[in-house]
Amino acid sequence: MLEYKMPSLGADMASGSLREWRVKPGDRIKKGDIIAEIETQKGIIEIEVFEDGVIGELLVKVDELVPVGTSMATILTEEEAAGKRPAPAEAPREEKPAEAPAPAGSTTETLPHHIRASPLARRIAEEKGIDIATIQGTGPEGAILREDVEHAIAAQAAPAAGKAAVEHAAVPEEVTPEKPAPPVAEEKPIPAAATAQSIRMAVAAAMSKSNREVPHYYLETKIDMSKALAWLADTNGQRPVKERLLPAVLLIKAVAKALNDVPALNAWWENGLQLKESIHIGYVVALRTGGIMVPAIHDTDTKSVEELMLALNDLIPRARALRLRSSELADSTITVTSLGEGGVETVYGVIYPPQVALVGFGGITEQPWSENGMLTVRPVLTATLAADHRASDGSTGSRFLTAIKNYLQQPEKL
Amino acid sequence: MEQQEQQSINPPLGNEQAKKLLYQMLLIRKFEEKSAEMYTQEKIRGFLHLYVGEEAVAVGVMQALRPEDNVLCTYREHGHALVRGLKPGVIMAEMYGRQEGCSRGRGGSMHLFDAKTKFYGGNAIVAGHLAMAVGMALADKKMKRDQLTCCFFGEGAMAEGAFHEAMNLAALWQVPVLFLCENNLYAMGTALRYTHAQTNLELKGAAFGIDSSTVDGMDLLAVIKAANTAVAAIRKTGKPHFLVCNTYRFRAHSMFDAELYRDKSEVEEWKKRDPIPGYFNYLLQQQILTDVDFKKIEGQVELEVKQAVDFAETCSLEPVEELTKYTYSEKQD
Amino acid sequence: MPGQLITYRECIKQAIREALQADERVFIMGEDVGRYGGAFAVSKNLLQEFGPERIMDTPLSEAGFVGAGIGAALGGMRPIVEVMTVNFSLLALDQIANNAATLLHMSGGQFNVPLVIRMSSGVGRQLAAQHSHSWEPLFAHLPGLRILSVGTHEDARYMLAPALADPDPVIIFEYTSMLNLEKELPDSAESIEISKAKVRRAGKDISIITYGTGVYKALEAATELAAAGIDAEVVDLRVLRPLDEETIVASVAKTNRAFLVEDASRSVSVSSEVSARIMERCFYDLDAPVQRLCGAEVPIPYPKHLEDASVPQPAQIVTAIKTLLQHA
Amino acid sequence: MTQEEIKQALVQRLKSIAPDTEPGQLQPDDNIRQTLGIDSFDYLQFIVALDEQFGIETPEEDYGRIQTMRELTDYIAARVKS
Repeated sequence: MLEYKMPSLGADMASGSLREWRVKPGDRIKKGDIIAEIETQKGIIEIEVFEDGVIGELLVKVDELVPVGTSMATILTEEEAAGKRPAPAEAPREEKPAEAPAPAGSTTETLPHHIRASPLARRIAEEKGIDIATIQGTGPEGAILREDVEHAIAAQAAPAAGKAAVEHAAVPEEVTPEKPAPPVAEEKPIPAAATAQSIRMAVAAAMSKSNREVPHYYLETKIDMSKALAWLADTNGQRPVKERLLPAVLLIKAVAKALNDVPALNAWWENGLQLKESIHIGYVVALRTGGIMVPAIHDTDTKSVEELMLALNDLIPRARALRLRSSELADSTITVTSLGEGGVETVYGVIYPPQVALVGFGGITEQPWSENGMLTVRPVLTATLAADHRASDGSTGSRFLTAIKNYLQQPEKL
Repeated sequence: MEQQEQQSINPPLGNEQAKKLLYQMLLIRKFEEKSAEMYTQEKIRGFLHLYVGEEAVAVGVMQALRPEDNVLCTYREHGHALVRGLKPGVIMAEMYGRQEGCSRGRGGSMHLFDAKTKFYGGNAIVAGHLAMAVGMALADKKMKRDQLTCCFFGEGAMAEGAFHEAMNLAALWQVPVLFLCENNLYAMGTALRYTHAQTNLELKGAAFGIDSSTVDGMDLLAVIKAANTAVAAIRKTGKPHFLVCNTYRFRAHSMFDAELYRDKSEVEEWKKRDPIPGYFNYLLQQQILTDVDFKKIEGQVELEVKQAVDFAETCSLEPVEELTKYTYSEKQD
Repeated sequence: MPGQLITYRECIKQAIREALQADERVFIMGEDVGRYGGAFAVSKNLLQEFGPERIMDTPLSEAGFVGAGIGAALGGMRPIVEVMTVNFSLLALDQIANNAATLLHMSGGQFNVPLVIRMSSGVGRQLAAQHSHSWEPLFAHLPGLRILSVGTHEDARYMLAPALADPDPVIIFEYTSMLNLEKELPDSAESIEISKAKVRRAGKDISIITYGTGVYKALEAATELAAAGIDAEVVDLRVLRPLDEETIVASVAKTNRAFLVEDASRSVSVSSEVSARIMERCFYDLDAPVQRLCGAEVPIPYPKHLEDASVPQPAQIVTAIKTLLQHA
Repeated sequence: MTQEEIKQALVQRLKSIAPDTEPGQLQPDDNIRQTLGIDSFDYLQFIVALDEQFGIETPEEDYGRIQTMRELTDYIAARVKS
C-alpha cells in the first residue's frame, strides 16, 4: 500500500486545499491520471499520480487545507485490492509542538556607567591592568585616548614601598579579595608593567562596587584545629621538605567539600543567581608591593591535598610575578582568604562580585576550649563567611560554615 | 526533383537511426515525467520547467550539430542536454543539488553546463544568452575554427532588446550562429498574440537581413530537414540563420502553474499532434519499426530513467565549507 | 621614461597598445573605439595600427557587445570591451551581473570568463547627472567580478596587463577628469598585483583610505598635513572587489585612525564597506572613530561650483583630519 | 663553610624572595619572617631552597628554632659541618 501525499509544486507552496476528488475508493488508476484538484495561492491545479493501482481510502475531505506531505489517499496494488482490505491508514497529521511560552517581559536594567574611551585606549589599559575609570580623558567630550593611558602608565612608574605588604597584613579588616586585572587574552601573561598602583586601583574599583551593590551578611565560627594540626605534623614528618603541606591546603579542601554539600554558595550573581557546576576557589595572594591577586584553583573539589599543594606552588609565585592566565583571574566561584599569619583572629571580608561568598580564616591561636564539660586549651581557628544576602540566607551560610568545621575534624578524610 | 536536391539534408531512415531518434524523444519524455514526480516529492526544488511536447525540436536540431559546435539553451533545457549527450544520471544529480551533477549541483534544473559536450547552459535570463552566442561565434570566426554556435530560445525572448541587439550584431559581423526559436506560443502564460505585434516571427529575422525559415516543430522529420538545411547553409556561408520551430508544451510552464491562461481543449487538441506517436506511426507505416521495437525502447528508457534517479539518490552534497568555491578561478601556479 | 611627463590618457593608450602587441587573442571593441578614435581619444590611431579586426567599432548595443565580449572570452579570445561611460553600463548590467559574474559558479567551475571591461567614470567635467557617475560601489557589490579603480598614472599604464591575465571578468574604472593630467610615470615596469591595495605614502598618524580620483587628492592633502606636523598614510585601495583587507588592517593597526575618502555618494558606498571591515578587524586598534568624506547624496549637477561641492576636495580632507587629531 | 658565607647565602635567598627589602640589614636577633614580611608559603620555599643548597634536611618541628638570622645560621652551620 502506498500513500498519496499532498505534492509540493513549488518552494513557495506550503499547503493546498482539496477542491475535488476525481476518484473514489476502488477506482483503478494509471500513472499520470489526474486524481484531484487542489487549490493553491496560484489557483486550482490538477494533481496526478505517479503509480498504477487502486484507490484505497480517501483521507482528506473537500475544502480541507493540508500541508505539503500530508497523506491524502492510500493506493493499493491490484493484489491488495483483491484480497483483504488493509486497515485504514491513519493520516499522519503532524502535531505542531505547542508554541513556546513567550519570554518573560524584558527586565529593564540600568546600564553601568559608561566611560568614554577609545577602543585602543581600553585595550592598552586592559593589557596594562589599569582601571580605565581612574584615567582623565583629554579627547573629544572627555574621551580617554591612547595618549591619556600612556600618561597614566608613566605617572605610576614609582615602585611601591616594601612596607605595603606588611601594612596590608596589619589591617586585615580592609582586606578585600579582588580580581586585580580584568581578563586578558587566554594564556597571555600580564605585562610586568602592571604596577602596584594599578592593582590598587583595580582592587578599589571592585571593592567599591561590591560595597555599593552587595548586601553582605556575616557569620563566624570557631574551629578546634588540634586534630588537623596533629595530622599535618604527622604527615609532614613523613614527607621530604619539598612535599610538605601547609595548613592552607586543608582549609581550602574543607571549603571545597563544604561547597559540595551546600552548592548555593558556589555561584555568581549576574542578572540573578547562577549556580556554578565547577568549584574554582579563588585564593587570595597578597603581593609584597601591596595589593592582592586572587588566582582560581580550578576544580578544587576534585584535587587531593597533595594536588592542591602543587597548585599553590604553581599559582602563588606566578601571582606574585603577575603572570596569571586570564582564566585563573576570571573563573573563581568563591574566594578564600587566610590572614592568620599577620596575627589577626578574625577576617570580615568583602565579596568579589559576581561571586556570592567569601570565606575568611584568621590565625590559629591557643584558646580555652570546653569540650564534654572539660575546659582545656586548644589551637583554635576563627572562620568567617561573608555572603551575599541576595543569593543566600543565614541558614544556608550556617550550614556551610558548620560543614567546614566538621571536615576539619577529620583531616585524614580530606 | 526538389527532393533530389535535398537528399543530403533529408533524414536517413535506416532502422538504427530511427531507433535512436525515437529513443531520444522517449528518453526526454520519461525523464521529464520522472522529474515532475521527484519534484512533488521535494527531491528537486527551485523552478522546474518541463519540455514534454517539444521533444521533436531538440532531437531534430541536435542531430544536425557536430561535437565541436557550441550549444546554448534556455532554462527549459533538460531535453537538449540529454540529446547532446549528458548522462541522465548527472542531470538528475544536478537537479538534486549533488556535487556529482553536471554543474556540481551549483546550477540546478535551470543551469545545466557541460564542458565536454560544449553545452553552455542552462541560461535563465530570457534572451541574455543570445549576445553570448554571437560572441562565441565571433571568437570562432576570429580564430578561423570551422564550427557554429546553436542558440535555443523561446518566442518570449524575441520581445527583449537583447534579441534585437544580438541579431543585429550577428548579421553585422556575419558570424555563424543558428538562432533557434522554439515557439511554444506562450511566454510563461502570455500568448503570442499578446506579446508580439508581428506574430509571423520569421519576418523578424528577415528584418536584420538574416536568412530565416519556419518549420512545424511537432514533426520530427520536418525539423530534421529544416535544421539540416539551416546548418548546411551556415557552414557554407559563415552567416547566421534564424529558424522558427512552432511547437507546444503539454505541461504547465513550471510545476507551480494553475494554467489559467489556456483552455484544456487547446491542450488536448495539440496532444493529438504529439511528436512521439506521430513519428512512431510513421515508422510503423513505413515498416521500419514494430510495436515490439517500441516496447523494447520504452523499457530501456524507463530503466535508464530509474537508474538516473537511483544514481542521484547515492550522490553527495558538497561540503558547506566549499560554499564560496567557483566564485573566482583557482589561482594557477 | 622617468622624469618625463605623461598624461593619464597616454598611459591607458600605451597599455592597450602593448596588450594588443603582446597577445593575438586580445582585441578591443566598443562604441567609437575605431574610426572616431575613442570617445575620449584613448584609442586614437590604433585602428590604423592594428586594423578593424582588432579595433572593432560596435553599434550602440551595450547589452549586445558586452554579451558578445563574454561569448568571445568563453570562445578563447581576450576581449577588452570599452563601455564609453559608466552610465551606459547599466544597459549591459544584465550581461555583467547575470552572465559574466555567474558563469563560472553556475557551471561548477567549468566555464570562466576572461573578459576585461573598461569604463570611464567620475565627476569633474560638468557633464551633469547622466554622465558623472561614481558607480564603483554598484559593481563592487557583485561576487564573481574583480573591480579595479585606476587612481594613478602608474596603474593606468600597468594595470591592464594583469587584468587581461586574470581568468575571470575584470572591470576597470577609469576617470575622465584625469585624462589630461600629466605626471611623471614611475619607472616600475614590474608587474602590478591586482589583488593588492597600495600604500602610496607611508605615515604614522592617520590612514587616509581612498581610491580613484581620491588618491591624488589624498596625497595633496597629506603634503599639506605634513606641513602641520601630521604624518598621514595614504592607502590606494585600487582593488574594490575582492577588497584587500590585510593592507587596510595593517595600516590602521599602525596609525590607529582611519579617514576614508571617495567620490561616490556616502550611503552604501565602498567606504561603508571599508569602515565595517575596520570595525570587524581593527576595533581595538582605533583611537578615534572612523570618519568619511564622500560624495554628496545628489545627482551630480551641471554648474561648476555645485559640481565641485558634490565631491570631496583636498582642502576639506585637510580640515577634517586636523579637526579629528585636534583634541588635547 | 664559614658563618659569614652562610649568612651571605641566606641574604641572597631572602633578597630573591623579598626583593623590595634589605635582608642584609637584618639584626642577628630580628625575626626574619616578621621583619621582612614573608608568609608561610614563601618561608616553606625558602626552607626547601636552603635544604637543597646546603644538602641538609630540616624537619618541620625545627621551624620554631630558626626564626632569626642567628638561629638559622647556627642551625645550618651545625648541620653542614656534621
